[in-house]
Amino acid sequence: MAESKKPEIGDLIEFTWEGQRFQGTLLSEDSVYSNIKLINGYNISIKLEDYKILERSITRTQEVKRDMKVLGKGKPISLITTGGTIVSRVDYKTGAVFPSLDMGELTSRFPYMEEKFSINRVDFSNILSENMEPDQWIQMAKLVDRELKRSEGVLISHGTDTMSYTASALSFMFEKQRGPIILVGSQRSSDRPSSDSYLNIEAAVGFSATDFGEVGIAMHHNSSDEKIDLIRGARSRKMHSTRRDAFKAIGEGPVGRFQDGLVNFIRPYIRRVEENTISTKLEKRVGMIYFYPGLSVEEMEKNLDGKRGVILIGTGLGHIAIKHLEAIKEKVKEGMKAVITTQCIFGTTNLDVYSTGRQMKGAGIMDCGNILPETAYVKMMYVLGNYDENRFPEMMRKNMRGEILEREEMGVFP
Amino acid sequence: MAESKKPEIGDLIEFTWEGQRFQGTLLSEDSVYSNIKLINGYNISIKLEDYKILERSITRTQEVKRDMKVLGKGKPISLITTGGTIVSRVDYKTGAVFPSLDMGELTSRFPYMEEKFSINRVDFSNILSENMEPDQWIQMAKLVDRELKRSEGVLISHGTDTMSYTASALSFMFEKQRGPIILVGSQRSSDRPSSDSYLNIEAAVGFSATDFGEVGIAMHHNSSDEKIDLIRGARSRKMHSTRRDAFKAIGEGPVGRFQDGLVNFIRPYIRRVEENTISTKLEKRVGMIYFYPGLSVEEMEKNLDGKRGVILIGTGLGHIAIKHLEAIKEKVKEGMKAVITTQCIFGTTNLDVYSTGRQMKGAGIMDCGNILPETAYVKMMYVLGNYDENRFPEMMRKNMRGEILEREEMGVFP
Amino acid sequence: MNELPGNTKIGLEVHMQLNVGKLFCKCGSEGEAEKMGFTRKLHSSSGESGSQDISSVFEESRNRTFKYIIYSNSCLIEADEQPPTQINDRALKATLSMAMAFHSSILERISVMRKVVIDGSNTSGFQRTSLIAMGGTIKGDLAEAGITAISLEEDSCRKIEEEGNMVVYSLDRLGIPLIEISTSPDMKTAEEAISIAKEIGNRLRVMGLLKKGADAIRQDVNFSMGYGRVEIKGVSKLSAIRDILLNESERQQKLSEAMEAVMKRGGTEKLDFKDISSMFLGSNSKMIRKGLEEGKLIYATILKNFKGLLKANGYRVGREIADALKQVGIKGVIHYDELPAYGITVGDRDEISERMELKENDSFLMLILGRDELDIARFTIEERIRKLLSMDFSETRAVLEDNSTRYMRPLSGSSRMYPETDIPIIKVHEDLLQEASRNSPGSMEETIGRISEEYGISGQDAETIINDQKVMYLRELANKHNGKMISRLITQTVPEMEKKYGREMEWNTIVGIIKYCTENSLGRYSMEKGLHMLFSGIPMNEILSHKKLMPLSEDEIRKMMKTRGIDKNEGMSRTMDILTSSTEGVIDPSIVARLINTKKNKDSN
Amino acid sequence: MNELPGNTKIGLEVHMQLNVGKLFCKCGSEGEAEKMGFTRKLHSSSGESGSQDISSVFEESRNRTFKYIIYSNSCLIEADEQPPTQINDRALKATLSMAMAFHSSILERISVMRKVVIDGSNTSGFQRTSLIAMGGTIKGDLAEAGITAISLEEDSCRKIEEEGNMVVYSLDRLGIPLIEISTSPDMKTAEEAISIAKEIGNRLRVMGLLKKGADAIRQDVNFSMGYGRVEIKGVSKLSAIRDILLNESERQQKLSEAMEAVMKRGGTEKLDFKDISSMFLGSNSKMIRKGLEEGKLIYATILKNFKGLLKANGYRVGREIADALKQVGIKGVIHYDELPAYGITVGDRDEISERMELKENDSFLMLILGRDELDIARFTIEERIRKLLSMDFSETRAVLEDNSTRYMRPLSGSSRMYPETDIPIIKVHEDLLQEASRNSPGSMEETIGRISEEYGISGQDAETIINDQKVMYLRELANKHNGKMISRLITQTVPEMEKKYGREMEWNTIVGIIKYCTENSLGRYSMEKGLHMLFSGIPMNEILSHKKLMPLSEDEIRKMMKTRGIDKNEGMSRTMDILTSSTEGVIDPSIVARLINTKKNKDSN
Repeated sequence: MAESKKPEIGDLIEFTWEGQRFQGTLLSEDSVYSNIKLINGYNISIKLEDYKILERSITRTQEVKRDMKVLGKGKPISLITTGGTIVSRVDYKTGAVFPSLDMGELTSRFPYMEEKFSINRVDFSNILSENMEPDQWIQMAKLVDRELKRSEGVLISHGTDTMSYTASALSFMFEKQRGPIILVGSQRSSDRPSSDSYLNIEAAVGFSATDFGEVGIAMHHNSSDEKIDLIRGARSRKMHSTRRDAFKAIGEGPVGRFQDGLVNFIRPYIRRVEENTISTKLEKRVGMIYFYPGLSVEEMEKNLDGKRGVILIGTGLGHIAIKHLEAIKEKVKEGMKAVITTQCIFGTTNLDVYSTGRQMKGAGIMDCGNILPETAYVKMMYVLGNYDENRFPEMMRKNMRGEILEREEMGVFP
Repeated sequence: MAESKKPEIGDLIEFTWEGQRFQGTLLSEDSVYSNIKLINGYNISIKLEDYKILERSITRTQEVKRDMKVLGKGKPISLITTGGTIVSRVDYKTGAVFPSLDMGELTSRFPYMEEKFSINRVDFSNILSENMEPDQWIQMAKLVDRELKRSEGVLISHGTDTMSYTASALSFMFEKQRGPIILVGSQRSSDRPSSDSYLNIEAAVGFSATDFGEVGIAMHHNSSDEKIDLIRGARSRKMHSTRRDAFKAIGEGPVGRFQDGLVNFIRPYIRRVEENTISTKLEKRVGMIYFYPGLSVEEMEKNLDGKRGVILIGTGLGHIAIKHLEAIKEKVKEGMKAVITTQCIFGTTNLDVYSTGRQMKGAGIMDCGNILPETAYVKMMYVLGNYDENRFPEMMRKNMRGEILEREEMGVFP
Repeated sequence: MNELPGNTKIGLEVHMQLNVGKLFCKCGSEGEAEKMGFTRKLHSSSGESGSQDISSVFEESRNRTFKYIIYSNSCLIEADEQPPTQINDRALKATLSMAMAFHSSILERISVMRKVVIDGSNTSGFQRTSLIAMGGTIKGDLAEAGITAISLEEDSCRKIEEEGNMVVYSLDRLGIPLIEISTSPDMKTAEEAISIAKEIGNRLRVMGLLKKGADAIRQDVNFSMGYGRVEIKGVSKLSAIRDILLNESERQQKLSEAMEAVMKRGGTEKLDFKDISSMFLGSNSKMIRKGLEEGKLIYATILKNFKGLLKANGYRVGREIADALKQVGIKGVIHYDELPAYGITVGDRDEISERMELKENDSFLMLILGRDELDIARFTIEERIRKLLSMDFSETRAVLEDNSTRYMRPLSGSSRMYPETDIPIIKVHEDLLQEASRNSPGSMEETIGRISEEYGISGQDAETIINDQKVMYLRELANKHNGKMISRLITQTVPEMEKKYGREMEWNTIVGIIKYCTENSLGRYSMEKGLHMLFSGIPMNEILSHKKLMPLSEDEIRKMMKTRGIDKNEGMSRTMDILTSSTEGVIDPSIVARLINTKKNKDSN
Repeated sequence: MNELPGNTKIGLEVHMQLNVGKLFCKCGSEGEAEKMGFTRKLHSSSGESGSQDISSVFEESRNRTFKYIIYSNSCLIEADEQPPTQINDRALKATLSMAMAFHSSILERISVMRKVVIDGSNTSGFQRTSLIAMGGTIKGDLAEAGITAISLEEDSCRKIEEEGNMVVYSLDRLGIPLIEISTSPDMKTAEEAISIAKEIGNRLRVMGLLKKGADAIRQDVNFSMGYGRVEIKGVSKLSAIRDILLNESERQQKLSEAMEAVMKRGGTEKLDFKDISSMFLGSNSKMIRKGLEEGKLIYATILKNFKGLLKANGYRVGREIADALKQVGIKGVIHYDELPAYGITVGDRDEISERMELKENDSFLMLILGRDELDIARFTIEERIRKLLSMDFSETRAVLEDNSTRYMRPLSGSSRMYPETDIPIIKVHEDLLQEASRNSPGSMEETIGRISEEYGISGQDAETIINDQKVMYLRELANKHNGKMISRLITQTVPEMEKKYGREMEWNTIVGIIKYCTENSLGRYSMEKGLHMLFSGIPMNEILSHKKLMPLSEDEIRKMMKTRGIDKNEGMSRTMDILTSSTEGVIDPSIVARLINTKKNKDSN
């Protein structure tokens, strides 16, 4: 009876609450409250006092139940999974969200997939994207390199929070690539029927089977489940915290689009080549500094300390308060690199237009067009890691992976 | 002759270059090159060797030639001038850009203005907006307060780079206001015929003569010289480094619009009241920290140091890497406030959705909806300066000046 | 059949729409359609399995596109583009009040759940619902019933139209709070059920906050007579309950007889569809010709041992099958018992029977189908027959206009319910309970008495206020001293303004103005002026930010009368006109009257 | 008059459009219209004063709206929404080359200037221009002239249409680089001017890079005969110069006589406009009736002492006034000498004369004007008369179809030129000069000789390349060893492809492919394949990123022939077909031929 056994998580129990008898499954407990799923499906959180165990839970393993590693019989595609919303799934019994990406389910939703593709799943790490570090980018690059040798394209399921950072990092590390590298995320987790992940993944598989020789992101074009955009990694940015169409190709449109099962390219892109060329050397002593009124010179100095390079995120065309210039000039003289970007996100930097800009140039700060701050950060790590110091300005200013737009058209600003 | 006198800036000289004789005005000199404006208008930069002074410059004063301080005979409006593109004007003789805002010119362009308004100009400071500090916000607030006592509206010409910061700061410091406070800037300096300043100023004067009881920004609606938007200060953000329509009301539309000389309000707004209520207390020990992959815990700690509060600019719904939480938790225990905002700019923060968010809450970090990072920074200075510590969460989450949108509509994301 | 069987059990689920804005965002109760919209697909989630999920699998297999029309009272949350905000405080309090009225035990901590529904009626693919209380009893005139659960949930989208694979919904209703009160199956007759439903409805009305509109109170009826539980959705008129239940009991009776007949004949067999299109190449049947022209095929299968049960002698198994197929978007089913019909002759029928090698007790089904629809059709029919043969007729059914019912979907099971992870557990604090307790609705008579006493108003006014769903507002606004004034505002002033201005305002805003006035000790004239401004379309913030609601002091009025040179002989109404046009402030006419009289007296002195 | 006066001085400004993309952004030379556009207003800047600015004041007073049509070869920079980028390197080099050709002295440091133009033809309200070189001489067949300046500037917008206050421009031409070569006023006759213009034109053509189109070379002619300098804009045909100058000298001659006549009569007086509308209330003049219906008024003013000079005996002062008014948007001017006309009778004329109290030598002007236009009209006419009376006729004039000229605007003065602060001073480095020197154009004959020798190609090919404006590309691509091949590509392969594919590609991209091939030592077949891909619409990056241009080695081809089982008897053309369809690489047919022969030989051995 009740007094002899304590219920464990997963046990079916009968208990009394407010004089009524109920049955349910014990989901969790803290020191006071027990969380129980009633047989009608509702969870209740009560002080469990009088209970009887009806049935002991047999297994409570919450291990990821993943199915076969390869599915289908067509073009070989690799799917690399990381953590994030896109692979989240709820356990309907306990309500816990856990990572899962069931390949059978994936392809069964799109019956043509098994015909067309042979999808090979590789688990990278169940890391949430906000916890990703440059070291993971490097590991990822190596894994993608390996997979691209046996597959025609690589698909990476990724949390959306830092997906653009990872996409940029892969863009630079892959100087040439044998096939498309497509990152895909979702803004509504896969456990909800309205999840955007289904269409995003379908499109991403579609993109990964083209001759796109760049790193791209596949996400919703607008709020409707209709069109998926292929966005160049180095120009991508998450511009909304919650919407499906959060990712935008800043200052240019998407490169391609997926609709009704078909891929269409809209803008020119680099085609895949026969062999990967990859360099995973990244200089990690690089930082980003967000300028704002009230930022003190001491804080600026603290943030410059120990850096081989910094990305300044300035205002407007790329300005920071003059008071900071001395400290930066000092560091630049000692060899530190300083590159200005803009908080505006859209539009170019240019240190030739205003007196502040010209003074910044004088202090050794350089601009590089309309590169995004986050992309500039990743690029700086790459350039410092791979090129001779004296080629730094040239390489930063060179459009290497579509990260700098030489022309900005009128129609691309919202 | 040449040997006896050295030419001075502004002198008309005759000189020989490559065997040809020229006349021109000496504009500037460095150790090697002299910059001369030829009589055909072109500037040349040459090594000046053989010359003769034809005429000595009589005055070379580059003082701001400002005209009368009050103009017109209608509704009293105050115009407070600061530095920035909007008041820049080129000296056609030397090519130097200097600050100027000629009231006569302003009103002569819009003949109805002298009838309708009596514009009283007050010079605040010729500071460029990127060099503005919180102290200047406070001085500005005091000046605006004074001016609003004798005028029906205040117009502030301001550099665009940090115009949104200043607008936010004024929003919070003015708890109630007797009349509109309208900031106006320009993205093309007034010395070019295509400057957006003319229409922006006309509209700003129009807005400043309404019963708008908030702080707003008046800038172009799109690239055409047609419509000027009135954007609520605390929701405004400069979203393009160079375009005329750089300023957007993030997550909502503009409050009002100026077209063909008429003001139309589109959204509800607070009306002006009889008396100003103003508090200029701002806590300056507040900082902003832009989170990014690769940011080290040591750096985070350095940036937390000595702060009464920090605005974290996280990813997505407001996430930062878990590794930073310990340091923050420690500081929060000691009394520091930490508020999360999002790099996405658009969309809300919410620490209840993902495990990272819940852990952040556990560390004492709070979210406050869709407030913009820059506005959150200013608001934190205001709240810490004016309210009791234990009201901090309540006040930060309260929509005080339109800075937090309770509802985000579908149509307002680009 | 005129009576329900003796083993009948009836339970009720009564839903009430609240007029307090939406449950998980800050949108209002009413809105207008906007030009924009968006489309979505919904997917059944994995992780579930078994027959419970059949409805999801079906839904998804239909590959429908849902189009949503944006309304001005919808935001990113209704569009499933933003996590929900905190629960609507007023809605929660109202639910707690209801729970108290039935002595239902309130949970200390409330978990919001997601109930998966993928027919598109929720943009998220689930309905948010939370269990607030369990237990308690309700007494009607004829019966007493236990309360199993009181929950608070989101209403779903309004369906606008359905055309092929596209269903159009509007977002205005999505997210409106619904209180759901579920009873035990304690009623045995339709009359008992009606008496309980009435009592619940009365309590809901007494509490107030009922949204306007015909479907503000809707009930589902649970019915069982030994063949499992059938949930009948959308009974809007109580008077129809009797007919509906009689029809349903007859359906179940006949169905059970038919299934017994099949079993007696030796049961049935797996379906075996044959493509018999070639038989119809020269057919005169329009229906068949049209199908063939669209590239469809004609399939037929034996229904072993179903002869005479599909549509004959009161048996209607054919309809059961057709209804199930309709749910997966398949029309165009024809069965033996119907023929001759649709241009298919008796000769055709017999030819088919021969071709299919029909045995004596067999019947057949014909389907006009796309080739890719065959699998889902076969699966659907087999599932339906298996279900019927099991003699467990449990399912969700919808009421039709003739008070018969139609198959809708399987009962939604607990396995499709899981926590709304975006909303932390809600703690029900003591002060919340106290507030709720104040508003807990008694019976109509009790409440009228209590209210009229508490606020010093007439019984008639109290009844009007209750019926108008304004009692919550009365409680929020009034105290012993100003009860009459607030009552007058609710029963007279506001309705008069609604008439005058030809529009209704959200009560949230009306309450806002009245609260502002009571908090700032502004009287009746300030309130009326504020309401006039509101109805004239002046935004709230303007009304409240200006000093326009401040009453002028006697001194100020006297001074104004002087500067305006108002003569004692102007008369009251003209004086008021002059004064109101000279100030933005509020003028109390009683002061003016007094001053005029004083002036007169003075002058005459 | 058949000869220009003896004191005639003629100078030239020759402009050449370069085909190298835009001067201050990365847009191409050609583009297509897009659906979008935007509108702008332009404002004259303060800080300037005096008569030089009159044109700006006028322009702004017209309050015109400019609409710009976006082209695919325009970006934020043409839209004046982004600061300019660095100067186009090729354009700068070409200008330096031209300067060298005329022995003009090149500035070590180049300042980019802004020249204010507010007629909307530049979105910024100014044209960017930079002085590159000064001095030097040019020898024509008949004359020699000094060079005053060689500059590099942006071309302006194309005007599409003008309707009321709206002028529509396209952005495709805006920003195209223009080399401007200005001579001293050293020519005395039209023939001398033509000979100099021809020589400049030849040098420009010889250098290459000339953009296609009729107006790629345009000249302005400066003319003076003692009454100041007149700048005649837009002379596109050299043959017209003579007629234009004769017309202009006659105009100035007559004008000076007219002005002398006025002075002799005692000069003129300020204008005094009277509203004489009432005289025309029943007028039969359509023009006047229409004006009155539009709410305009009829004004008249005496022109003291202008009798017989407005339009009589070859005097045309009336037209001078009308042209000036047209520039500020005012039409509808009528003067004494024209009447009777426009439905205005001699009676009307005399009545007006009487009403205006005309003296013997006086004339009058009538204007149909809006009330608000009177001030600007008065100002414009007075300014014009003052200018003419000063006997300094200096101004900018435009050529009309009949080779007469029309007043356009005052000469733009130096006060409207100020530095382009967005672009730092450009340093002309030694290596830039060396490169420019290589391309410096000699005379046609010299250059043909030099080129054919340098690259080992025929004189005819050299001439074709020069005339086709491809000589810069030849120089960029060819060296002694591959000159013939590059020459064939330019003169044959590319034109053939243009024919075959019915399209032209930007030479930047063609050069890109050829350079890639030469740099990677890929031969003729790779180049041709690359060009084929380009003309097929395959983007550059694809053509270059794949290994599609790599030639197969002899070994690879041999192996392929083997695996494909190619027989010695297949024949060359069939073999090539099989091979090219089996590989993405490039196959050199000579290798194949060799292998077939070897195979044959082997087999026959």
